[in-house]
Amino acid sequence: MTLTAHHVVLPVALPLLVAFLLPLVGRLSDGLARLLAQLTTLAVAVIALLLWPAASDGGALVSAMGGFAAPIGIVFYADKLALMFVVALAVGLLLFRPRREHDSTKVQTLWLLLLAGGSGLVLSGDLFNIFVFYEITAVATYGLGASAHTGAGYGASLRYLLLSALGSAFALLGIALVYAAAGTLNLADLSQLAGERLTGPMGLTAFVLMVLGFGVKAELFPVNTWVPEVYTAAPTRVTAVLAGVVSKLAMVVILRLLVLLFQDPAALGFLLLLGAIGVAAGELAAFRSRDLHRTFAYSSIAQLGLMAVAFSIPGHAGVLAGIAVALHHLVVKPAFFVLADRWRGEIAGLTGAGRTSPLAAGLFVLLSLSIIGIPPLPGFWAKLMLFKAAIDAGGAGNLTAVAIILAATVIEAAYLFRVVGILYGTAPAGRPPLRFTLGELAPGLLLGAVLIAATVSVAPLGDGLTAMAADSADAAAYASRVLPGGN
Amino acid sequence: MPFALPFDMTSLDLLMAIAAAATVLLYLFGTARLGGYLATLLHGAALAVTVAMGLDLAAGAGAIPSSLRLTVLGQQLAWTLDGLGWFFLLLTTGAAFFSSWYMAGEWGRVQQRARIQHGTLALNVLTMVLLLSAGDLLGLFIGWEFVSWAAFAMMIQAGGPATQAAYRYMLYALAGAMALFAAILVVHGAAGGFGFDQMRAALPDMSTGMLWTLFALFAGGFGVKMALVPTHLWQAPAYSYTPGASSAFLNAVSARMGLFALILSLVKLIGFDTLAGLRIPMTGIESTDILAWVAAITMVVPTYIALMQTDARMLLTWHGIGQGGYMLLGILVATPLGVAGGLLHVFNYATYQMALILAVFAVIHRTGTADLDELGGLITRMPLTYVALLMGIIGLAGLPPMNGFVSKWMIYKALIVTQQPLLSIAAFVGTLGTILSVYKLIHNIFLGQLRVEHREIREAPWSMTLPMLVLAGIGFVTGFAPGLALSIVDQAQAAMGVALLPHHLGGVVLATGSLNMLWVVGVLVGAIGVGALIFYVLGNRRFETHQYDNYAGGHFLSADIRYHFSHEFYPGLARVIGPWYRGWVVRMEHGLGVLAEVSGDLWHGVFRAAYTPLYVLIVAVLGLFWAGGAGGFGS
Amino acid sequence: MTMDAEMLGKALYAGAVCLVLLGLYGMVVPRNLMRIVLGLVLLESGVNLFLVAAGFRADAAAPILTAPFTAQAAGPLVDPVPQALVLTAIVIGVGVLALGLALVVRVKEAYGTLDTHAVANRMARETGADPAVTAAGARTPGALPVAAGRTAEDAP
Amino acid sequence: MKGNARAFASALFLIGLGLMLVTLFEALPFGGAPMQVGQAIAGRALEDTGATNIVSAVLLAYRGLDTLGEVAILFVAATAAGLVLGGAGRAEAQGTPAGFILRAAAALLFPFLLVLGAYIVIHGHLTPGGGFQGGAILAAAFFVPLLAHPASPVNHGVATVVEAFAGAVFVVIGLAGLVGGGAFLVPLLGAGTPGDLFSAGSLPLLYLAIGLKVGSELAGLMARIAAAGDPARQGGKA
Repeated sequence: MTLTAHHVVLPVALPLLVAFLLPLVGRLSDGLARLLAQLTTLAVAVIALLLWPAASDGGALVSAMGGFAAPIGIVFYADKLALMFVVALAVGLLLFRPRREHDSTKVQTLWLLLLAGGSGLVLSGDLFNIFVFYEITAVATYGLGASAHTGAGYGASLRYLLLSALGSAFALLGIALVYAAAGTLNLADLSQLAGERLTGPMGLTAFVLMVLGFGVKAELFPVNTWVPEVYTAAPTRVTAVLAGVVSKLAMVVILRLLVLLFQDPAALGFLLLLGAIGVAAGELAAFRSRDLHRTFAYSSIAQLGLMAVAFSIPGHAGVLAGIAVALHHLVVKPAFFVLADRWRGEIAGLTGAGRTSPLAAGLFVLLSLSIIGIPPLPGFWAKLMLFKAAIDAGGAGNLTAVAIILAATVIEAAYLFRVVGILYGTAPAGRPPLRFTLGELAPGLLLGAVLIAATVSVAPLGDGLTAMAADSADAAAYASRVLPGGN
Repeated sequence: MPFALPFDMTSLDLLMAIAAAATVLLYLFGTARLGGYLATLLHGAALAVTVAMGLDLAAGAGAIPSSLRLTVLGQQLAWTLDGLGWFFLLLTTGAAFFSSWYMAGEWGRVQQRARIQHGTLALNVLTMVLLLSAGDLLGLFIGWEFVSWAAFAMMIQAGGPATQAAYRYMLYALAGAMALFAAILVVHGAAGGFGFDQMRAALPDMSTGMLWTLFALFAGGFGVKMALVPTHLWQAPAYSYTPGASSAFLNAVSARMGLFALILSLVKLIGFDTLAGLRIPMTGIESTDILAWVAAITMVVPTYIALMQTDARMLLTWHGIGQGGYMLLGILVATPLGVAGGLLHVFNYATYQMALILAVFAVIHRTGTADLDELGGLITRMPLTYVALLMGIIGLAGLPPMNGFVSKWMIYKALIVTQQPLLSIAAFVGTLGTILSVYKLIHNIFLGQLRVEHREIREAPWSMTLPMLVLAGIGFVTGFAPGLALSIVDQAQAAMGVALLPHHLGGVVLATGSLNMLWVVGVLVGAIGVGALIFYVLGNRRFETHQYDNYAGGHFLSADIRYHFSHEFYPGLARVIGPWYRGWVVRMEHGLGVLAEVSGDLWHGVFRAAYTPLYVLIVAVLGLFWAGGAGGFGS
Repeated sequence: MTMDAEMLGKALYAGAVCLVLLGLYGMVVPRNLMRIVLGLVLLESGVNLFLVAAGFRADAAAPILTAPFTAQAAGPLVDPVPQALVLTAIVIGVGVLALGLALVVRVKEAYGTLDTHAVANRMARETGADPAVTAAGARTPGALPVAAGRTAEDAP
Repeated sequence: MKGNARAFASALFLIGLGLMLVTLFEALPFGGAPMQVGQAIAGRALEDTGATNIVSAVLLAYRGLDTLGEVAILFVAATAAGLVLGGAGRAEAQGTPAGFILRAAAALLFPFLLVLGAYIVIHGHLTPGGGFQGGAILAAAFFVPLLAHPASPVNHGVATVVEAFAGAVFVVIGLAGLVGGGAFLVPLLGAGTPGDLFSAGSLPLLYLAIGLKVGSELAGLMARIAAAGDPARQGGKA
């Protein structure tokens, strides 16, 4: 089958279709439903990969839903950035797929809906449509967050739901303001109108409201207070996907908003501020944390703050840095959570765990080194890109952010290597050793291998990302592809 | 990664290949029966290549490039070794050779994880090669991180207290690395790139504030590795708890990487002239003066802390910090004599400090302890070790005929010639402390009463005694013929752009007073000969006593009665130093930890709060308020 | 624009603002989770009201065509898009509300309380985190990394 | 923070927020919506889709994907609620029976609600109303008897089948456009005569699917939540 631009809807439509039918299949056989869902996820990844060459040829694939061209209908815009995140999401969902367990079909259905929602989030080129997909993603994660069936899970999920719904209301208000001011919801159309309609207090307010809304999932300060609770209380599979992939999707939305609608320095400054606070808050709270899950949750907040800082740097250098940080975190954090799954509870209780499972401890060290940013691991290059972009952009805000990140890196190393020290300590006698089965560790090892592969091929990878970032940061190209006739 | 073909290899390529191969091979086969000798062979080969490179450089080769080139994200990375790097490289490969030799025999066999010791040693060499030949600031930073983490890997292997010490080192090193990162970013911001030439070209246009920032960041970042006060707390424990030859290697060269990088950044890149132009307004204090005083404090304070140690390793490693101060001070004098003195001290220190550390570990190997309160009288049991240690402490104390005297003399002389009396006094005070404490070292280990449990102790095996004796021998030879070492120093000095110091085999020629060690040692040996003549021929009151079962004041002292005076060695001095010892630096470090913890608590509290919607509301209101202001409603 | 339309606009916007503020008050001040959920409903209604009001046009008809079935014959129409958006937003709100209520039921079952502070503390206890932020002095011994890193040798 | 202080601070912030929102809204031209897109849609909706209810045209054609998403959200919420509440309604229930009036009225209302709901669903493209509104009424039709007879078991099986197929039909209609080489959710079957029941192409079909899906999902959701309050109905899930 040859794929046309219109097939970019498949990553959304296919999982939706299967998800709708899954409860029926699940009545027949749980195993069949699981298989079907996983095949669908795989198919989405394959489709996104098949679309890739076409997207790189023309810059992006554009499909107008229902055949109603750009400003009137909803468009899907699949550039390499969007396709990459679709692939990442599908692979992540496959890697951490639900096992045979209670309510398997329901969890699997939510898994597919998460895939559909997440794909739509990055593919859609319409502001309100993005909001709809954001909500699909959000509601699916509320359910998954509670799927551990513990009181803490319900409580965390409810508090997350309330915060997220509050944010969504803000975001919707922001979208309403945009619509009231500009009369259109198409991002390409808006990017052409932004200069005259979305400046001044109206546009900035809309931006602030939307950032507070979409920032919930992107773990931005101050709407990230749900993160430690949910990441600790949810099943680790869910946490790995939430922290690893879903948060990035929301960040991509914020990136699109910034690039297309709000190139205002004030808007960028706002995001920079939130990002820098996020970095400091996340690392310090992680330093204080005494539990591995929580530590990683806070560290995730800090990493997303790093992304926000990167995206707030104008030009494609900032976008490149942000994407690099995102991809790095996408690989590292799920692997961390794989380890945290077995090493539950107090960190102090892990004494000697590294000696009983040396492979896991080695993986932990590798991931830690990369996330701290030690050359030649990918984390270093990502941070280097970020710093270079910030320094070249100049300005007191950027320089302060760099200083904060540098200081936060030391804190980060402090808490990660405190764990390393404990892992390699001497275990008290008489405690049953914590061992991983190979199956448990496999996703982590796979991600570790990806990290090493990325280290080796950092040069070509960097070139590819640079091209991708340059394209993603180009608002004019976006508009001209979506609105070919001009407007 | 385009690699050059083997027959196009430069000697630097060859060296990198050897070091990389050694890392892999030794990690795999370090525990094998002949693994240790393989290590010695490989490090010996690296040393030979280094020497060959030196001959090339001396013949006027300029700099030796590597074929290794990388382009990552628009950054070009290349490696080139010049005379300065080569000087430090020689120390590195030399130290690695002697360390691996020491580990090759019995030491390696009794170690639980010799393979890790061998592997990390080779890894350290590899990373140092990369650092020393870094061709731009980014390469320098990457090499710096490599070296820091390779040292961390070396330190943490021993477990137990070493874990804590290594952890603390890692935090300091990373903080330093972040300062360095900031520095290269400042350069990038001003020069548009990481190249050394780009930086030099941009220097004239930099504002004074930016230059001060650069100076502070470079000095701070690299100073951490040198353990300059107040960043010195990590070094002694970290180096002490590292096992055996690894510890000797760290002591001899690891901290010197900081000195190399300081010279590279401050002298080669920024330059003495620019630094001299940086003055604190309203005063005549130059930027280098500040650093010189930091170096002076580093010479004095850690030396006196060393005096109070009861662990032989700690005593030596605390001294190592102080000796670093001498080297830096010498270089900051910025005259040919001072720079040569500083660099020569780097070489000399490496020889005697390695000999000392190896000797102490030989004692630990036999007795199982380095506690100065638990040893004594080993001179009869381990005479060769004693000789190595004796020669080492003479060098450390800076007394003739050992080489430590030559370099220290040059540094004193340079300070006096440039009329810096206060710094000279600091140098003398530091040396006084050194002499006092090295006496404690040799007395408590080797002299006096032999402990009962050490009666059956044997001398360390030849695989361990030979390397330290050879090192001590080098220290002695370069002591009476410093010209040998000075011609090595010339390479570095030339690469730094400092005028060469005229020298000959026996010493230096200066207008204000020359030094000829051949003559000095000749006189010394003659004087000792006269003394010996008097002692043996005229008097010969020599008689032997038992080292246990003795008499004092008519009382019979059996072996179980401790009369060896080792505990609380300098009580009066200790009372004077005490307040310094637990001084503000420790409190500052503790304070930083508490600060991080308390701010962590604060944020933890924010995330734990039960009314987060309120936070969101507050931020939304502030954000809207700000949006209105920034957007024009406010104006 | 007629006077009436202006008054209507003011009333609609004022209503929207009031609903938003009431909803926010309901989310921020009460500690009972059920009330917070209800606050959310009010907030969403406010936003929806604003959204639909934003599409209003003076002197225009509802966007539903009658007999001759031509847009020209109908004269100016109110913007149909916000109406469709609001419909979507309402349904989204219903979905979130339903799930929220389901979670409220479960939380009540699990902890027997809906007080958000109490729930937070119970959750913290269950997941092993400290139930409340301790004062600086009450930490576990040896927790300070630097203090733990100090060895007997440098501070005897 | 003490409760009163928090309320006071919140009130202050709320007043501030209110004033700022009022300032913002003041700047918006009320009644003069820019209608960048709305104008164009109002002008061409009839030709494009054949629906006389332009809101329906927007909902199903121009913004059909939003609507699919909306259906999906209800589905997600229902699935998630099902996951959270466990399989409700299986156990032998013993709720308090309702009073006579409710029981009689429920029996009486059921057919009317059913007819009304169906009418609103299938006329959605012509008059105000549509799948969501009609679906809600349909859900009510099934929920009222449940209120009247709390003890009666809910048959989730039928609901699941309806739900699944209704949702799938929506996606399949959308995908049909792809098969023809066009875009997702391209209007099919021609516009027809405006005003006729069988007009507006595939729009009524979509509305039917939405109506059934929304109806079954809302009914299921309400039944689950109602059952969750009643420990006896929670199907063994404690």
